[in-house]
Amino acid sequence: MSDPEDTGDAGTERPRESLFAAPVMAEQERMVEAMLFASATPMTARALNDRMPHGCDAAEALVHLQKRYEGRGVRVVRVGDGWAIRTAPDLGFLMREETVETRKLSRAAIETLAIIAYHQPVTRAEIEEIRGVSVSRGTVDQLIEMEWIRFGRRKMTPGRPVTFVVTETFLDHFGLESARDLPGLKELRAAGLLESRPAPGLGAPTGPDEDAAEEPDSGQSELFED
Amino acid sequence: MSDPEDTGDAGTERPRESLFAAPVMAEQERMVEAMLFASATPMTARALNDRMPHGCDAAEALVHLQKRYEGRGVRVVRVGDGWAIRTAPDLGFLMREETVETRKLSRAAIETLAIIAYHQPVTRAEIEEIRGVSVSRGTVDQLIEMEWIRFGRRKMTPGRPVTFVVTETFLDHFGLESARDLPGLKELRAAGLLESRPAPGLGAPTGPDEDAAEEPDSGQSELFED
Amino acid sequence: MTKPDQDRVVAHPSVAERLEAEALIVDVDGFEGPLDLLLTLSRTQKVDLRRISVLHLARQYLDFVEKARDLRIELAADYLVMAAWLAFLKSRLLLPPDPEEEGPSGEEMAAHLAFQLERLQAMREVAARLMGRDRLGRDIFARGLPERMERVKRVSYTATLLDLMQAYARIRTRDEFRPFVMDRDRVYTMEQALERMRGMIGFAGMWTDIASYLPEGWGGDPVMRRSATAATFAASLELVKEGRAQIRQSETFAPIEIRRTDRERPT
Repeated sequence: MSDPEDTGDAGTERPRESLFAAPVMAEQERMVEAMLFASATPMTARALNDRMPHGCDAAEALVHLQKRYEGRGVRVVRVGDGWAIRTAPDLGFLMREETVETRKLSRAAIETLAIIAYHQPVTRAEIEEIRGVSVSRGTVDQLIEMEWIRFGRRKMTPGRPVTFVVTETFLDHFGLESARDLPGLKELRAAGLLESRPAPGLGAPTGPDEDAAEEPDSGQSELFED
Repeated sequence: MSDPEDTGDAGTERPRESLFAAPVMAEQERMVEAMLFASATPMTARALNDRMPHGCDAAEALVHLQKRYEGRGVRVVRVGDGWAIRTAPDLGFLMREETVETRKLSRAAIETLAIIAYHQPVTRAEIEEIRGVSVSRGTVDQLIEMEWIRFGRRKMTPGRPVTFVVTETFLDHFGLESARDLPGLKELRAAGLLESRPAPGLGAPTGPDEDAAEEPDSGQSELFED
Repeated sequence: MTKPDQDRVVAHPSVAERLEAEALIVDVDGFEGPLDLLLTLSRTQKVDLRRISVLHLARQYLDFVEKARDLRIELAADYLVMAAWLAFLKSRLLLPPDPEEEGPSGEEMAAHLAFQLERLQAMREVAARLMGRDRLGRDIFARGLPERMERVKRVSYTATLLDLMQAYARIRTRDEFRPFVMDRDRVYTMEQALERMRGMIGFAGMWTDIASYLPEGWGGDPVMRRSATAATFAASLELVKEGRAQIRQSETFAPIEIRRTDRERPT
């Protein structure tokens, strides 16, 4: 039952006097370990003892076991009157499995975002005017939550409406130095993006950087004229 | 164990992670320990790795962990592709309360299960040929319901019959690392009893479906060939 | 049960074996098919299955079937099929091989039957070994209190620069060709043109290019010019229909000219 190695330590503590000597402590520790592991509820020392052969001392075995698990991935902990094996608190993060599902932004969101990027700083009313439909609160909230847009300065117009601007995170995500690097209408058209359907062979559009380099003043200034 | 080399490796693979070196192996071992303790079902090294920080090597940590638990009350065991912690078999007597009553299997079900395990992937016709009687639907259904068998790939023989194979739950239940470790497998193979021998012309009549006799080579080899 | 020794399953000195043979008949339902029955019968030979006398086994089986018939026990069809096959096998084993005859020899057939029996026996043995292993939930235990692995699902939205530009392009394109939205500022209606021309036509005694009737400010922007031209032309036709004006075009693509009808003068 017991390993010869185990008998070394524990054997000195409890010499085997009789035929019915209790198992050596190392063996008792194994038993407690197995029971705590398999039990669906915390177990008291008494309950452990009841299952073990006569002469065993579950309380002592628990002390050894607890020490053995110190600093391990799981610990032997007291739960009320009983004992249980639990994950070490610092490893709780492993018990959470975070799955990230990537979804495309909705059409409404991407359009709103595009308008903010091209027209910033822009008020909600202006976005609605350009899109021709009202902008839902959820769409704006989503973009703010994604940290792609934020509130800009209020407009100095009646009502002092808030404006929206794009963020650093936005520029980062789209690989832009500034919102000015966004291609203007001319480039969009040159890239075939102004056709209602982009040509099937259309690869990546000409990078905004190149475009911007050729026509430094294109883009927003042109677009802002209305 | 706690190697700076590890960090080096991980660093070159994932340049962006270089600031965050993989945890030392002792720490990885703790993580694997915590996750295996927390799960009632086996987990693959891959699943473990997925939860661990970048650059970790669950497979290596598992080797260390398995060694650490040698001779203890619980063990780290391999179950098919997965790993699990299970109580040591010699301590089963302590767990009478946790004992789960397994449904009594009929003789037909036990034989069918053994045939599937040793001959997998095996078709229903082959099972019938070996047992000499038709396999009742209920028997197969019961084994599938217990999650001990499942459908395997179809045989590339006329009619493309479905095959049955045993599951990881089966391996877990019977304490097998893999189907290669089935008791007596080697002897059976050496005795030629796992070959599907076509009946010479007029074979002894067997199960209702005799198409099995046409099968040139039976499964076994596929799974157990080394 | 206690039938006298007129059994044909003779040559069994032991009472126990005789009883066993009896039991076979009574308990025919307990067999899992003919192969199982054959395997049970073969045990009476007390030899390794590899050295079994198939001929003897065939006789035992045929005796069994005979008995069942005597006792009016209805045997399932597959038992009878096996009986017919064994009878055939028996004859093949007993008669000297006919060189003319095709097909497998009696020995080959017997060997295969022995193989089948051995295989079935082997499967039974390993099944027993399998069931006797330390089993999960009986001898080996899993964690009694598995901790819940929490699954947190996070949705991350993404878009590419292409998406962004296409979206913007879509919006701008909508502005440029708005076929269904009447853009009142930039459309000159026929009603507007007619009203304007009604006021002016009375003074047009000379042929005049209808382009000169375009309202002020509508000549520059091509969209507006087109709209105004179309409206003015339509209004001119309307005036002609009313009999208040005449219209002409000297040649294809030449300017369209209009003047008031002379008939109006007398009025």
